[in-house]
Amino acid sequence: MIADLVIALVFIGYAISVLMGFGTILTWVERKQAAVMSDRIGANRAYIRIPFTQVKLVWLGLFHGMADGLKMLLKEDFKPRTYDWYAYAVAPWVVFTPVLLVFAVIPFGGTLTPAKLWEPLAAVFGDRSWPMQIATLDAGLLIVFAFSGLTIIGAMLAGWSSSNKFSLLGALRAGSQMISYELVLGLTVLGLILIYGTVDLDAIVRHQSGTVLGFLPAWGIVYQPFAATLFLAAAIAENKRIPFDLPEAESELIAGYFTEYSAMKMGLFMFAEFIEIAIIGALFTTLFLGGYNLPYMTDAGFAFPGGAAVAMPHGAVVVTQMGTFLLKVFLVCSFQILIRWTLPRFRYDQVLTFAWKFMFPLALANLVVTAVAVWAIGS
Amino acid sequence: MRKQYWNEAEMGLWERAYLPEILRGLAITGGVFVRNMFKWMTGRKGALTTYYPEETRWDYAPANRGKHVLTRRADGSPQCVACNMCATVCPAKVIEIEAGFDPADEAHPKYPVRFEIDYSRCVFCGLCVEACPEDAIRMAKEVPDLPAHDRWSMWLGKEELLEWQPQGDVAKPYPPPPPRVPNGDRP
Amino acid sequence: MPRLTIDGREIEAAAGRTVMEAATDAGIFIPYFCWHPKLSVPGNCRICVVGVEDKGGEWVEIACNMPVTEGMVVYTNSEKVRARRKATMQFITLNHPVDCGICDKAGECTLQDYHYEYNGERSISVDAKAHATKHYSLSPRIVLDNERCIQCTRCVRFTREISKSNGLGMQNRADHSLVRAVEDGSFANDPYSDNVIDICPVGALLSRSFLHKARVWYLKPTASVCPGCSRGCTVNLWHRRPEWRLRAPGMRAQNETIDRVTPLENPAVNGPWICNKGRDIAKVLGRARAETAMLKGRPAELQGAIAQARSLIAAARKPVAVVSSWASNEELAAFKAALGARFSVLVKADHEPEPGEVVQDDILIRADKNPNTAGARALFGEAPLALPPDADLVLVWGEGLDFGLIPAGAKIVYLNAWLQPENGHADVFFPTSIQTERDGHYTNFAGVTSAFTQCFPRPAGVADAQALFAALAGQAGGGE
Amino acid sequence: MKHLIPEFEKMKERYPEGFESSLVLPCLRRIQEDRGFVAEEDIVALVDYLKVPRIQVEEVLSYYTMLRRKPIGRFHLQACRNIACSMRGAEGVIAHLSRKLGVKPGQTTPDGTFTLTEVECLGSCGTAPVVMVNEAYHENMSTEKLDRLVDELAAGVRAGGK
Amino acid sequence: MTMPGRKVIMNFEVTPTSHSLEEYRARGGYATLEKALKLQPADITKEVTASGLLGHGGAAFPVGRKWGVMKPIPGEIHYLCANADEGEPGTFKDRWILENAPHLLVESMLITSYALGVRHAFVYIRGEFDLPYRRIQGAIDEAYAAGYLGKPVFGTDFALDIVVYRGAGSYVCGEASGLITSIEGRKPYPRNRPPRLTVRGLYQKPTVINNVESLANITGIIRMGAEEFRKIGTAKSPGTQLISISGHIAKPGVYEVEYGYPWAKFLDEDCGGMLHGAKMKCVVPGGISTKVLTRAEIEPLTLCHESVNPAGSGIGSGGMIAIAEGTCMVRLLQVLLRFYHHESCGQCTPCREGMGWMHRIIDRIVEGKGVPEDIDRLYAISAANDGTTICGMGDAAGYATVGILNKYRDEFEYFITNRRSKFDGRLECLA
Repeated sequence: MIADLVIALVFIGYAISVLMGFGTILTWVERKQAAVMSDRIGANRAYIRIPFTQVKLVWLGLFHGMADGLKMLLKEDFKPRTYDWYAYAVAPWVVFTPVLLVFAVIPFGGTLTPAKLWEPLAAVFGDRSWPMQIATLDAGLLIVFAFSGLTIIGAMLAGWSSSNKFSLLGALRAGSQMISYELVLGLTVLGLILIYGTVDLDAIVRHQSGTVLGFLPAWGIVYQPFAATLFLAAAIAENKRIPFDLPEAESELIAGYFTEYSAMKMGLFMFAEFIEIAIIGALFTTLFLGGYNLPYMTDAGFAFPGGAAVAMPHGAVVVTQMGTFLLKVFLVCSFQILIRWTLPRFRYDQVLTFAWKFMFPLALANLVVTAVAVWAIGS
Repeated sequence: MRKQYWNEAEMGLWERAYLPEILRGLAITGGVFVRNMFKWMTGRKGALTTYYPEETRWDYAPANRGKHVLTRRADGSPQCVACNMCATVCPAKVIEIEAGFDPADEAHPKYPVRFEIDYSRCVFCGLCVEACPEDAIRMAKEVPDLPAHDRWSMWLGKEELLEWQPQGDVAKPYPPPPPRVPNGDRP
Repeated sequence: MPRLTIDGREIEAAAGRTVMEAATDAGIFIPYFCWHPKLSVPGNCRICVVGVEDKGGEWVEIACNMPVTEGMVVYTNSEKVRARRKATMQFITLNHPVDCGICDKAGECTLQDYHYEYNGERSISVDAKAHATKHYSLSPRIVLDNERCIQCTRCVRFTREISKSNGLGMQNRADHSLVRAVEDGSFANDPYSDNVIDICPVGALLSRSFLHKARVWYLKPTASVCPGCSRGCTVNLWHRRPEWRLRAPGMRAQNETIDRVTPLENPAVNGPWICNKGRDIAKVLGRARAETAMLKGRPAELQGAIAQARSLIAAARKPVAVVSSWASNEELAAFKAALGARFSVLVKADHEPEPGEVVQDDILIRADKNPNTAGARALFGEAPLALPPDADLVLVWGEGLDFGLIPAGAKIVYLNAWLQPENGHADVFFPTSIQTERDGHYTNFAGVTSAFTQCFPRPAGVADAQALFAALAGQAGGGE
Repeated sequence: MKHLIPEFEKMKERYPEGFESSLVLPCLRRIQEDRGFVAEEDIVALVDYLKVPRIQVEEVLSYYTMLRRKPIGRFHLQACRNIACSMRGAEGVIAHLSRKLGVKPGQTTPDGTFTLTEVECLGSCGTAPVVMVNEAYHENMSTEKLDRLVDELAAGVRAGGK
Repeated sequence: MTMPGRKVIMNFEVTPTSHSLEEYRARGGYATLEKALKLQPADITKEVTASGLLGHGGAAFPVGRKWGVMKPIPGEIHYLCANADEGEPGTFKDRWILENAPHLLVESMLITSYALGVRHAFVYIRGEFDLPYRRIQGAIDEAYAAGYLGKPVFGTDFALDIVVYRGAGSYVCGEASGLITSIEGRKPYPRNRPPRLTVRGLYQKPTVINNVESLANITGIIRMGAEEFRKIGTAKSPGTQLISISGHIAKPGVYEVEYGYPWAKFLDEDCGGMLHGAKMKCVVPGGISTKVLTRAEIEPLTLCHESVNPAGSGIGSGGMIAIAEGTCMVRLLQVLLRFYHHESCGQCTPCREGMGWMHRIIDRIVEGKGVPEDIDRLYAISAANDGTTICGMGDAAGYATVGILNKYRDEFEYFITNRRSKFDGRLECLA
């Protein structure tokens, strides 16, 4: 029991630091990547001076994130004169917390056997193994949808409680957009569930560890490329980022539902957005990119097609798997940023039309085709 | 009925399929990203922007209107004769000149005691340069470190304008005065 | 009266008048440099040529020396005239340095105007310009630039015909003639010498005090009256235009100074001239100002001082007022209306002639160095300035009264604009506005009333005398 | 100048009443004959005597070429350079004089004996070229005559005679 | 100089003493004065008017008309000035009268003063003239001593004072109004007309100013009578003209020429032709302010106003200058313009600036730095000076310049193009 608790705490600590780290680093990546994409340098002004010297550490502008955080913390917290200050105060947290919670069900590695890492640990942990996942739940994917659906409430609360027309309109937009794409999101994932026959994310990942046709990794994206595309698009829309960032529209609605938020409250919204990028990355990785799997890799080491195999110690396997997961997540995040700085945004009507008239039918079609295929192959 | 615009894009099927075009766009921006990233990683500069002010551009257009320079005569005194033409023509009225009188210098008896430009209001239009009859004020193509912490420190005075010489010496070779036709003035 | 036709307009002019005078009277403009309505006609600039139609066709001659004759037909802008004027402008600018950039006259220079109007072209000369003395000190007040001089001799004639100092002359001959001051220095002692600066049609004669101080288009003239003596010459006070105010740090004060003083032509008083003292009146008006009310030398709020003065006035048995001869008619009238009945009123001279000053002459300068003695005496009588020994309250208005004359023990209420030691000796002291800070009228020795106009805002803390008297009277009247 | 006042008084008699101003020029000429030039004290005295504005005297002095306010050499050689004289060789005459005296036109020899001046027409065109020595015309000059003239004058000075 | 034709002035033999009162009286001097004093003043004016005498100062204004303007007003002061300020280069005829016939002038001035009601007369003599001054001053002193001047003469109540006023070196004093300004003791600034000097002249009083030669003719006119005088010369130019000839001529000097005398003959025979037998290039007819005439042009002309004026020039002051072939006209004009620049009084703009300008231009041309436009500039300046100046000096310089430019433009163009003179810059006539 103690061992379970320790492991859970370690995992939770790891998850939080990963998410926070991603949230922080993505602000920097977003800036820098955008700059590099557009032939610029990007943020590079914030520095830390080594005390009593003139040496200034710039470090490629990494400290901008820190400066942002400090700024948000120190700024005056303007509050609108609202009748619903409780909702106003709680809304950022309602947005922020579910985003963090989603990560609880996502496997960020294979199995961890502490005794294999270091002998003395066997005293505490025995030779038990734990899947590297905070909550090993059979309903994993459902939990994901359940929590991510909560952020809509946060956005609506924020918009409503700000007692500002722009905020309310922004919140309405956010709400309708998120609900619409939530649907698409769900439908796209249904195909995978049909194939893998489970909603347990760990099981889904393990399903993806093999190969297909002898050489292709058995990733979701190989089985469901179409669904992968739709999923990513819908997820971005869910996160309200370009090209679907209609809830925030400076020229029409200022900052949308969080117009009236300032200082760290506003920071929470922003932070939630960046963490959500990471969450989307993690989900996409888990569902379509094989999670922590590297192609041809097993819990014991590599087994290449053609019989060659490389055995690895457990510690190396664990680290490789965790690293693989993080790398995949990072790449997906980076891809999202690439999309954000590439595509022009939609008009608001187009956003909804796109969801209901284009993606929804496509997702349905994909589901039907998948169902037929699974039925045919299975029978 | 939807309004037809004269510049409405004509899209073929491929373009209307959306996804390929998106991929093409991503390929373009991604290509730029990869190329620039490669440059950065190999120690080159993958950006057009400059690290201002540590790094200033060397390729300002020659016609760029940067900060003002007061030119000097060969002896180092300002070329300016304090005629106030620049101050008069200035649309933002940012130039203030106080004239002095030096009867000893027969060729240039009027000189600026005070020549100040308020850069907090200057619009860098260059009319002062056009108006100057003496080629005493120019605008260097370089842009200097102008920002300041309060508006009063954005008044730059004669000394600063004279000494700021990004292109080195702006002393103008001044032709020798024409031979003086003797007159009946008593010696 | 001969009738003549100028540019197709038939006009009538008195016999003996010249074409120039007739045209000027009729509002037809003929250009001129050397001609001046108040001076003799030398006819040397040759710019005022007009065409006269004759049997033999049109011939050109200078208008300033041409008497009108019956049936004369004059053209001021014919082909021939234009050609002549252009040629003359070419001559005039031949050796003129055209250094308008550093010339204080630029902007109000006849030569500039005419150049645009009648020439507008570059010089056809390719030879180097003849040089002459660039800065010749004509007197301690005036600098002469011989290169700019077009030798119209207006200045020379002014010293011969108006100021009669014979201070200037043309020396040498041909194109190296030079205006020079007489060597015994009598020009420096000419109290009207600065008028030559105004009548100089170009920038040859420059005032040392105004030298390079400002371009004239930065300045604005405000009609005013010279307070230097009881002649009350009308003058223009030139000060910075609001749109050209200086903004640089430390330059604000310059926006509210009188940069120069020029005569404002007034046939009834001074004609087109004023004396040098009038030119320097900024020195008098620019002295340090008193800006806070005081009670026995201690700074006080204006309202408190008014209350104190009211109680003093109410308590006085024999109040005497000594009014200023620098006060405007409006202020004097306000005093009379408000407090005239309560006080016995005497008029004092604020300023006495200073050592070295020309006390009086037969041109303009008057012995009484106060602008409004006549106005004050008209209201308060001619009584000599003798304070009754039993006066127990003396209201002194303006500077120049020896406080030793005030009976010991008498309370003193003092109104003065300047920062002076007496201010602290008064029981109640009020700082008042000066001429440039208010509108008003002065009446000169001959009874001619001239108006002056406000140039600058009244400094904070300085009282308006008219309002002050009303305020003092409110309580004083009520107390009785 | 004071000692000349009786002479001026006599001169005045010839003039009509009110012609004091006219006497400026004759008086200045007389003063210059007396002193060789017109000094500051002469101007002051003349102004005082004639009661004319001083500026008039100064103007006249600066205008007329024959009047001067600075002393010059004992012999004033004025060589005409106008048209008729030039056509008969005045330029050579002046150049020769200049060489012989070692001074440029307008200058005085270091010993103060000669001052060489170029002047415009002296009204002796028929007998050109002409050189005026103080008041006297020397006409039809040639190089030889010039040499002789200058030598004679110089000899006279050396002998101490007039 | 001997010269065919009738004489009015040079009608006696010049000897070292011929200028004295004694010899003048012996020649019949002052007899005419006695005769004149018996006439009414108005009759004298009438006689002079009838004689058709033209002024000899240069403008050829009829003397009678000038006198006629000045009506003698009793009680009003009038002045007479004899203009002996002979400053025009090439002119030295008055000097001859002053040196050799001073009493003729004195007598003439007495007659004129009587005619015009003048009590005070002036002889304004140029400052450089020393001998002429001593001669005229001597003659006046003699006349005072003899009682012709200073007190009533010949039993009438007419008395005259003559003052010899010496200039001090200024060409402008030869201009009538400049002259009177100079007599007033000021700078000789010419005055604007109107008012005319005969209305407001010296000290604002009516003043008549006549050339010495014009005045010298008066005695002759009164002596012989107007009718007789008119027989001399031509119908339109009665009398004689003193011609002072100089330049490249064999026999320079003063000649009295009867109007209507053939010009070419005068030059070739009476004056002995050109110096060193050179060919004649042109001639300045009457002082440098008249336009030059080429040899070919003067061939058909006679020496009288009606003949010379149509040729575009004038007899002027009779100061003739003969110019031989091979003389550089550019240098010649330089000398002239230098003179005009030096002598401009500086009062009015066109002359003050124009003279210096023209001088600078011609100096530049002679230095070899001329540009083709300079010729146009000289023309333009001359044109701008024509009739725009207070006195005639601006016109005079313009005439001289235009006269030479019109006829010798090629020399100027040659000089400007080749940067050197066509004739080595020569002014002298080489043997």
